[in-house]
Amino acid sequence: MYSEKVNDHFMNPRNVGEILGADGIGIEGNLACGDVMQISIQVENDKIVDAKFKTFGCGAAIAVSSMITEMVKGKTPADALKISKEDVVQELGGLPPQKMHCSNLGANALRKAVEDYRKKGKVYIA
Amino acid sequence: MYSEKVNDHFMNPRNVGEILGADGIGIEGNLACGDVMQISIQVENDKIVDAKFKTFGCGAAIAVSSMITEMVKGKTPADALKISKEDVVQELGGLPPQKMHCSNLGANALRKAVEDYRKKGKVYIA
Amino acid sequence: MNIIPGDGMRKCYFDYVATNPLHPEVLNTMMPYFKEEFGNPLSIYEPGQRAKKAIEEAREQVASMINARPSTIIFTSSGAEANSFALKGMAIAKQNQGNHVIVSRVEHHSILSSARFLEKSGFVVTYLPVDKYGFVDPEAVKDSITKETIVISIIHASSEIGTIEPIKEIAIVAQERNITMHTDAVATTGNIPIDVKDLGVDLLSMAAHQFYGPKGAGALYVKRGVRIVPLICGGIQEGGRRAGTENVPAIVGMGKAAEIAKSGMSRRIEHCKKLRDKIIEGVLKIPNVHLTGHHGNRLPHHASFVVEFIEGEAMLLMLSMKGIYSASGSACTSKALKSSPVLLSIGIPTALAQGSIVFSLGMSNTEEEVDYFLEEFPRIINRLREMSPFMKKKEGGSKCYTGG
Amino acid sequence: MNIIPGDGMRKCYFDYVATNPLHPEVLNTMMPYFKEEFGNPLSIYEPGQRAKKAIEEAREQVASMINARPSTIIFTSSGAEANSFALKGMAIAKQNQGNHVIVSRVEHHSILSSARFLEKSGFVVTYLPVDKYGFVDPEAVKDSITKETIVISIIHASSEIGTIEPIKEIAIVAQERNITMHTDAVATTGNIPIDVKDLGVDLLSMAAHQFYGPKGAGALYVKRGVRIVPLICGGIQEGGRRAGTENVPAIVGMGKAAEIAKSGMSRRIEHCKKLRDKIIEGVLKIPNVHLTGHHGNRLPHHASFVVEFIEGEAMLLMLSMKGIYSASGSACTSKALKSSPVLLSIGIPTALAQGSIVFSLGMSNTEEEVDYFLEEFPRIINRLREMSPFMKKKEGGSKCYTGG
Ligand SMILES: Cc1ncc(COP(=O)(O)O)c(C=O)c1O
Ligand SMILES: Cc1ncc(COP(=O)(O)O)c(C=O)c1O
Repeated sequence: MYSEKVNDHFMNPRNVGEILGADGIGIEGNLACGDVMQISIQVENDKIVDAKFKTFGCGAAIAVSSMITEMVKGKTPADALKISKEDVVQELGGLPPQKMHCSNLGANALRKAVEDYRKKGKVYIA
Repeated sequence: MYSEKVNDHFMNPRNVGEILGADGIGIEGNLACGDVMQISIQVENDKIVDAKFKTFGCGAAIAVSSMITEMVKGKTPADALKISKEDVVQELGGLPPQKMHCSNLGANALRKAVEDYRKKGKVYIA
Repeated sequence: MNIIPGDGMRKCYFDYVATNPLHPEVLNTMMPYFKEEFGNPLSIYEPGQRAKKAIEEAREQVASMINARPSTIIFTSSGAEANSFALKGMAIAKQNQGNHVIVSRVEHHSILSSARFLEKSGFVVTYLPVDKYGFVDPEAVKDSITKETIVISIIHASSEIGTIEPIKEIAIVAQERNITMHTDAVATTGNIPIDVKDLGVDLLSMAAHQFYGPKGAGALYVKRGVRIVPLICGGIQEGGRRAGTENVPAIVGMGKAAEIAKSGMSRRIEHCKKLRDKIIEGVLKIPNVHLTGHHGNRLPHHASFVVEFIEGEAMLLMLSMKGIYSASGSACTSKALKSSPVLLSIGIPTALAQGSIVFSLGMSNTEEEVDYFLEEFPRIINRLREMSPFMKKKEGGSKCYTGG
Repeated sequence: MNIIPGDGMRKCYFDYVATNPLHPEVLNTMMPYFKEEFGNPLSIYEPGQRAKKAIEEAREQVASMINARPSTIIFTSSGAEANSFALKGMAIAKQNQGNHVIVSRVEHHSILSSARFLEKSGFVVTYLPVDKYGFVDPEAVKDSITKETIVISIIHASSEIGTIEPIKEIAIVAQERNITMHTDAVATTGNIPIDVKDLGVDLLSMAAHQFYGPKGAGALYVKRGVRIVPLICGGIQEGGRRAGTENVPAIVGMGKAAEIAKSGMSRRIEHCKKLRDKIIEGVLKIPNVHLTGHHGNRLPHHASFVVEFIEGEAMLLMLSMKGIYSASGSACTSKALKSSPVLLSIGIPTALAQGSIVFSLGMSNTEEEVDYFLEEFPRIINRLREMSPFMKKKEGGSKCYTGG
């Protein structure tokens, strides 16, 4: 059903966990729909130096979380916001049609984490 | 579909034809329903000494005609009238349910032949 | 070629319209799905996904045979299911737009009976007459259309008389008026080239066992954007349009059969046509025998006749005793004990319709078989005519046959 | 026993409710009908009649499994077809007597969706609630009956929660009021003893692929004298009640599977029950995992759970990577992306329903497989819980599960 890349990120997820004292945290999704994603980021010198996730959801949701936390590391918060759901899907080698909403969740959780970080005041306007 | 006896009487029908100057002729059935049977008999000394048939119809109709002309030979006209459709079916080793009406045709054609014979005046009241 | 086992007697299977033997390659393709590949296509783990993939491949094969997109193919269990699904599903989907349905008098039972179901549900059905060859006139279709007309269903070819209908012309009439058009192509698909885009129909029924595929697999083509209400409800199989655990081996077999039919079609047609023409020529030499359906515009593997003075089942039986297997539309062979409405619709009187006999051919048949048949058949007709009470009265000429 | 091919990794097929592998003896019985015995059962010549005979023998075998007369068995292509046929066919046959239909909230999609079709056609449907085990209360059935009630359809056992319904008690209620009673016994037939006379139902659905028979064969039992309107119209097959060229090999296979199921039932039940109980005992040792359905009164081969804090599809996938194949009623595994109505109906909150997982067993499964599974499953749950944002907050106790 899933691409090899998805299966790999699902079975060996990168960046599982929660950053203690994170600079930004974003949560997206709701239980009724089946998926909830939490992404926490740590920012230093306008660079996202660490990102972690905790996800309740299906294989695609977990793979998306793993992939997006990988993709975001090393990026500026501003560039992180430019990561689209399509980018994530492409990096994962595609997702089944009924699982495309999971990629949406990932991008949204990341956006919320960045917004949370900016709200907290450590913002560098790009 | 048919018993061996039916197949035999169909493939090797006895008494096919028409008795020239028959003492009695009976015709039963109609074309729309698919079967028409004609039985002619020859009577001597209150005994049916010969019987022949011509039949337009399915395998069962032909087998019934063949069998009933066999059964009737040697009988008195009165006894011939006692041959029921059930007797014919039994002699044939059974007929499929949707073919039972063929046995009816046979008994009726024979009855008409006997009635025709009686009408012609050669009657011996039994 | 003896495809039927038996007592060593020659067997000529001349009843391909009843059903086809399975192509050995088709069976080979099916076999793994009876064994280790038994997963349910809905299951998300590997064995389920492999079954799913096999079904989707079959869908592509079937679609390719009729020049359609894979997503337009809904698998069913038979031609009759495809027909019931099509007629009822279209009519119910469009019941807000009108209540009038048009079919012809040469439709298969599964269409006629579905039409009767619709009548009981408040729809109005026109049963279009046909000419002596069985042709539906596109002009008559046009004339029978009312403001209420929502659906037209005309058979592509009847397996009783073989005549191929002018579906393309009728579809143009339907299209111009936004009426959904279905054709029952069960007898034609896999046997003659079909291109749904060229035909112009919205829906088309087919059955695998009519082109060397397995029993238990049929399909309905439904053009993109055409709405249909499910017949078998529930579930998400077949895009939510046909529920039930998929018959994976049969579907896989239908796909393979479609692929083989497509690539081998012209060879098959040539083979069958030659034998068919030989049968027609030979049989018409027998006095008081008439071809039914059209001479030229008919199924390439199909020869049908009415024989005067005798009855169809008796012919069938005598032929079968000689190892020759055929079909008849006589009342005696129908379990309903009624003459075939198709034969009556082309103007054959009831009595003569009793003498119906149909020979249909396939790749197993040979010229030698036809020779053998042409030797036996006149004898059989003679034997039966000798038993017929009508023979002497009408010898030398047909009194009751008025058809083509 | 490895019934699934692969990379040499151990494979545990724990998804028998999805579909069964074919019993090898069943396949052997089917094979001739894919080869030389390809005749159409309607044909009156020998090869056709042999096919006919084979079907009638299968009918006897299926009838015997449920203690019915052969003439009460109508073959279909699937359980879903039998269900659609039953519900629509009964309701339409009795529409002059009333318009009210009663079903439960734990029905299969094919019943629920047919019920919705009937609602659109003007019928009124009551969807009966169930208790936390999934039981329908016969008293509630009685209370919901109106003067308009014509049909009751209650599932024998749901493949999602395994609970076996009190059909006999409900059938008594129906019988007393002359209401036609159907049960969807697709998940039970061939797996537990069924006697239609004892159950007292008028109609009963089954599917061969649920008892080691082939896909593509199901059946509907219709008690003598009960009228039903055909779903697949036309033709004279199946006593005029289901048209379409019969899928002879599949029907023959269903017959053989029924015969084997009948003779081997107690052995099968014993085998599965032992493994099932071991699974239930082992899985319930994991914290925050709950059995769904009833403990005692459930399918002998069925163990179903909800696991807190994690989602079903993720469990399925991780299990499948370990070669363990199972099912889930989570929203993510359904193509509709909605939680299983059956789980919601037994009072499980949406969030917890996401953690649904179902294991179902068969003759291929062994104690070693269950041991292997019981080793792997807690690890998988742990891994997923480590990823779960809910874990730390709720550790040590269920906050949201209120069911049984
Ligand atoms: C209780 C129940 N009813 C109906 C069905 C549908 O049967 P099928 O998939 O054979 O159409 C199933 C499917 O397994 C089932 O479990
Ligand atoms: C023209 C036509 N339509 C429909 C059918 C029904 O198909 P099936 O027997 O596969 O249900 C047939 C049967 O051969 C047919 O010839």
